[in-house]
Amino acid sequence: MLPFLKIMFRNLLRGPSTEPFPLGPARTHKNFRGCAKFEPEKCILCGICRHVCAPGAIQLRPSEDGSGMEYVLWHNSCVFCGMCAHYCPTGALTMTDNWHLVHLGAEKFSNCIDEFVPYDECPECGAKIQPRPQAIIDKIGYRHPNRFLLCPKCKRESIARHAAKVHNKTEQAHP
Amino acid sequence: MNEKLKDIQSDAENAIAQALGGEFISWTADSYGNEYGWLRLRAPEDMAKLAPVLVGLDARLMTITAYRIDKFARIEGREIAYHFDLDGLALTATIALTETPPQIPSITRWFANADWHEREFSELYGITISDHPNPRRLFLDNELDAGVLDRLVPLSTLMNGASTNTLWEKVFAGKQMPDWAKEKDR
Amino acid sequence: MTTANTTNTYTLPVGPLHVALEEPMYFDIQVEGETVRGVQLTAGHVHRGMEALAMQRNYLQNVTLTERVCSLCSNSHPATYCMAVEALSGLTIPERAKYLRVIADEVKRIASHLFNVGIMAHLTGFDSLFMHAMEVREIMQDAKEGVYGNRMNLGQCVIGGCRRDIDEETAAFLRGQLEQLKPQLDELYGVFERDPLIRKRTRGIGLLPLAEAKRLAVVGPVARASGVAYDVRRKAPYAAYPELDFEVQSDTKGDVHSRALLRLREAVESVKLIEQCLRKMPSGPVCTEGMPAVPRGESVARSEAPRGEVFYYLRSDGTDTPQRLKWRVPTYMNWEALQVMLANCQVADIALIVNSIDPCISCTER
Amino acid sequence: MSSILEAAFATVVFPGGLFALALGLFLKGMDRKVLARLQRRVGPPIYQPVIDIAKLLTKETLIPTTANELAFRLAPVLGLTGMLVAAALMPVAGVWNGVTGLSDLLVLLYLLPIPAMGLMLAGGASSSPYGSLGYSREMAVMFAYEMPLIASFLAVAVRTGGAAGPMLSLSGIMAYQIHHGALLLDPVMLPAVAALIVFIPGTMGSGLFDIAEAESEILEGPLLEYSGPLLAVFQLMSAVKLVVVLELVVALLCPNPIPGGVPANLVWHVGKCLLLLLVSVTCFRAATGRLRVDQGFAFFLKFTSPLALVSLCLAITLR
Amino acid sequence: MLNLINKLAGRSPWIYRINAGSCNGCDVEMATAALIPRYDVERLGCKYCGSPRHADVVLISGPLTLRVRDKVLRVYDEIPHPKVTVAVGVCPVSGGCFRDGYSVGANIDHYIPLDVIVPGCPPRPQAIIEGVLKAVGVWRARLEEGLCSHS
Repeated sequence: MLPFLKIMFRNLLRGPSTEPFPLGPARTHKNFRGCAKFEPEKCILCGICRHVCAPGAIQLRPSEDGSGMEYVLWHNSCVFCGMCAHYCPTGALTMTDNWHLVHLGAEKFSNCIDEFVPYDECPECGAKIQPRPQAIIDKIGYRHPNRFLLCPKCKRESIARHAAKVHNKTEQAHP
Repeated sequence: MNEKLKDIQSDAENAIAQALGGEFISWTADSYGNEYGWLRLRAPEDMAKLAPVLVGLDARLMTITAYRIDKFARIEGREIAYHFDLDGLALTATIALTETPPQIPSITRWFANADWHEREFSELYGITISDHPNPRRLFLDNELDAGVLDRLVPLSTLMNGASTNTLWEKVFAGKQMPDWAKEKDR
Repeated sequence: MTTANTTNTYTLPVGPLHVALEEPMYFDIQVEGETVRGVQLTAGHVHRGMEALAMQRNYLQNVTLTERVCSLCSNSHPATYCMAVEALSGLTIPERAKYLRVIADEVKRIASHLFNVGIMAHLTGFDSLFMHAMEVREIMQDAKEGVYGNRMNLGQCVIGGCRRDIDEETAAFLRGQLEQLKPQLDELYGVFERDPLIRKRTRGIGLLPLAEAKRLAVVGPVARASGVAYDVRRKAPYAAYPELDFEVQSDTKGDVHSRALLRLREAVESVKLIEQCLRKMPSGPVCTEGMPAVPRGESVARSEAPRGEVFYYLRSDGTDTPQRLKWRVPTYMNWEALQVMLANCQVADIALIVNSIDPCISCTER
Repeated sequence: MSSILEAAFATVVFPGGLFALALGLFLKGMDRKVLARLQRRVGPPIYQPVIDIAKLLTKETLIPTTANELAFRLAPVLGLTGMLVAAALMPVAGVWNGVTGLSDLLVLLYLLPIPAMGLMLAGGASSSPYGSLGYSREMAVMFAYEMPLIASFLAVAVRTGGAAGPMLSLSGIMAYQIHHGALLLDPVMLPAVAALIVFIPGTMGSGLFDIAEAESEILEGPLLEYSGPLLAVFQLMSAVKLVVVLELVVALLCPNPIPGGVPANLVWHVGKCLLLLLVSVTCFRAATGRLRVDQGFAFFLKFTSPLALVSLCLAITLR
Repeated sequence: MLNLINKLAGRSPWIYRINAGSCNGCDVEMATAALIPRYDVERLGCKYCGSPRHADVVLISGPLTLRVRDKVLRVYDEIPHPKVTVAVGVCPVSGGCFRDGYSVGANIDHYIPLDVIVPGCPPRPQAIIEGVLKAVGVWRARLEEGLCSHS
């Protein structure tokens, strides 16, 4: 007559299903998408993370002395969607399984990732360029690792020089 | 696509061509093989001719979309797209609104569920609907003027300044934000 | 008589912040004793102007933005949006991604349906059953957290495919969760079908006859419980649905009870669908390479969300933000049907009837 | 002099006053704990109701501007006082036999609806539509359960009548049962026993009959506008009412003392109340939801009243 | 005596939730956290109340849309002192995804002080419980202040 009675008495026999948290640790699956983690040494300042960030939680701005960029990801604006990590070409941004982000209202503006990413220097002319960490060289710059480290201007020159050399060679071969 | 849908497709083509005199539907298909019909009407009044035909075809009104021909309102003009479902086929009938103020006849007498859709585009785009049975505000607060989506650009620029920048300035606590960051800050 | 009427009927405001409503919605209900004589509805409390926001965000940001339209059907929105973008830019997503999308959709469907049915028990005051239903739902919540990383917003769809692949280990985990879920789901169905209190409270109220369902063009479980067997997954199949075997559930009673049972039956079908996907899923990439350029043009896409048909219309002017993105959600269509369902019902039944259309106000008002 | 002292003791310490409050809060705590267990939860500590009361005392009292302030403040106090008086009249088998002449079913019949009246007053005073809806519901439910209650009272009185003392006095009813065995086991009284057991959740508003304070329908009805200490008084009222109702049913159905003197009997009494609570309130609440007002009304009219009347008829014919 | 009451009070936080235009996610998670056996906040003394007048801890979700703003503020005023506000999800703090919308007001902080923030979209129930516990800490401190000023 009362199909629920069965469940009820089973409940009584089985005992509580309550998790120990907050009196004990909580289960967290390894795939959990918690707050983002940023590794400045891998960042190439491409800005794709900012481009895909729907809530605009990521801001990049040049530091005052012009030696690099200030990278700020504000957790109180982040919606933990993981798009930045998905599109990050170098894996500088990853999602961790950390969800312990509770904080007091007074700390709301300081709850952020605040890192500094220094510019690299062009080995030829010394101009400030986006950083070229090894990871990205391995990924997209592996064909001409030396040229990959140059600033756009020097790179153009290098390509031109190379092209000229190739051209000369071919001209010599087929005059 | 199965035979039944093909029949519906040709029935719809014939009936609409008859009612509107020579209007023709173009069909596109997505990668799953679903067909989508596109139809352009010449004048708002044509909707009143089309609606009874669609009722005869057992169509279901899915939604109505109003939009500006140019998002940034550099070119004047709005269009309305009516989306119907013919048992699996999606048919979109688009009408350009040429009059000022823009006006369109209500189709609630054929499609009862058009009520909300019409009220919505009326309040968001400031389009007048003639003989609507229930012309109240739908979603917008009375604090907001009608046609907010119509004036998308100035309004959102205003709001940008109001919330995003103030918040970010607090995040960058005390430091001055460079000009380029302010501009690019969406 | 008129004076008697004015003293007997009074206005009972329900909402906008009311425990029985998951979301803010404001009704003014004309009550005579305990009987409802009229319903006046004020909407717009969750109107966040999302369509305008979508026109300011670029195509990639909009994937996340559409996911936040509503968290109960949060997979259907980005999936349908992505379908619209893909249709416009002529992308075909990889085979494996199609299956992954079905899995994400169905996982959400099970959780959403169980939530709705649980809330129904809560509204009848049957809290033990509510808790039991929610415990059953937790199995699916765990699955979402374990597979996708969040309990509500999966973040699975991107333009061109899916983000997270289901490897052997995760598939085994998901299968385990489904095995756990199946007997519980059957048992729950039995309880909801046979429990005398649930039957007494929910049968024969909130009636929506077939003719009214057709006139108001309701969609989803509400339509199917009234006899309109329309399911987008069958009528305009997308993703991997054409290759999958499932039954479109329908009923003819059209009351609160039949809608709840229909949802539970659909949840059972969803379990089968996920199992089929895990079995049949071909190997291969889960996402197309690179970021697509969206050409000028327009496209339409639709899918079957837990609450019914979700419709997306995308119009692009060739820039990196949409010219117009319009979506229509199931509740938008079902809401007006409440006028029919609530006519002359009891005050005690208002919440039950409103809940029976599985209202998703944040979807509706955007 | 001693009778006055005795009466004062009865009202302030035992069995009314402090004892009733303590027992009530304990029973409430047990109710929540066991309910939690039935729902696979750990549940709050048993002393949680005490904490809740203490918490409410620290809160601010808000009085709606549209409310009648006097009635608004008076309602909970009225309810609590009524219930404390009723509790003082309840006999505890083997410990205390009740106040002669006052521990009487007729008196209780007048005292029992006081909390409901308090709630109605509260609902009326708060002038919120939910409050008044709760008020009308409370009234409907009250009428519904009053009828089988009276019938059961009469059945018990007729069955036990004349054994010792006046027909309606609780001590007389107790004395009869001590001689002839508990009415709980009397086949003639079985229908009335059922009616009385259903009366408990009915008057306490739990399970099927959580109609007047339906949280998800009318937001706890009359209590909607109450906050702070006044809400605490309402909670105390409900706790004492629980004690009164349970003790009453225990006295009517199974007041038999056990050997072992006062402490043992006290424990026995609390045990009986607790058992009755678990059966008629906790398990009932865990296994059912809420009926609609009309359904609840019909339930009492169609099932409970006939049950009680059957017993009454049997008792009269078998006299 | 007052100290004792103060100590006890912290173990009975009654929760009221306000939806200020959220997308449901946080709301559903709040309901989950508050009502289901797996998290069982009742063991911490929490109770979900239907009336703002009974509440101690207010959970707010959503970006505070224009239309709901006044109603939220009215309900907030109905909550008796001392009360603690917990922002669930990022929307109340920064607007999250919905910032810059024409119908979304500025952050709630303008109108209602947020005492505790639980970031997440939506935060998992455990995080909400963590937030409630933190709020209880704030509330205790507030009670002590209140009681000191009384005596």
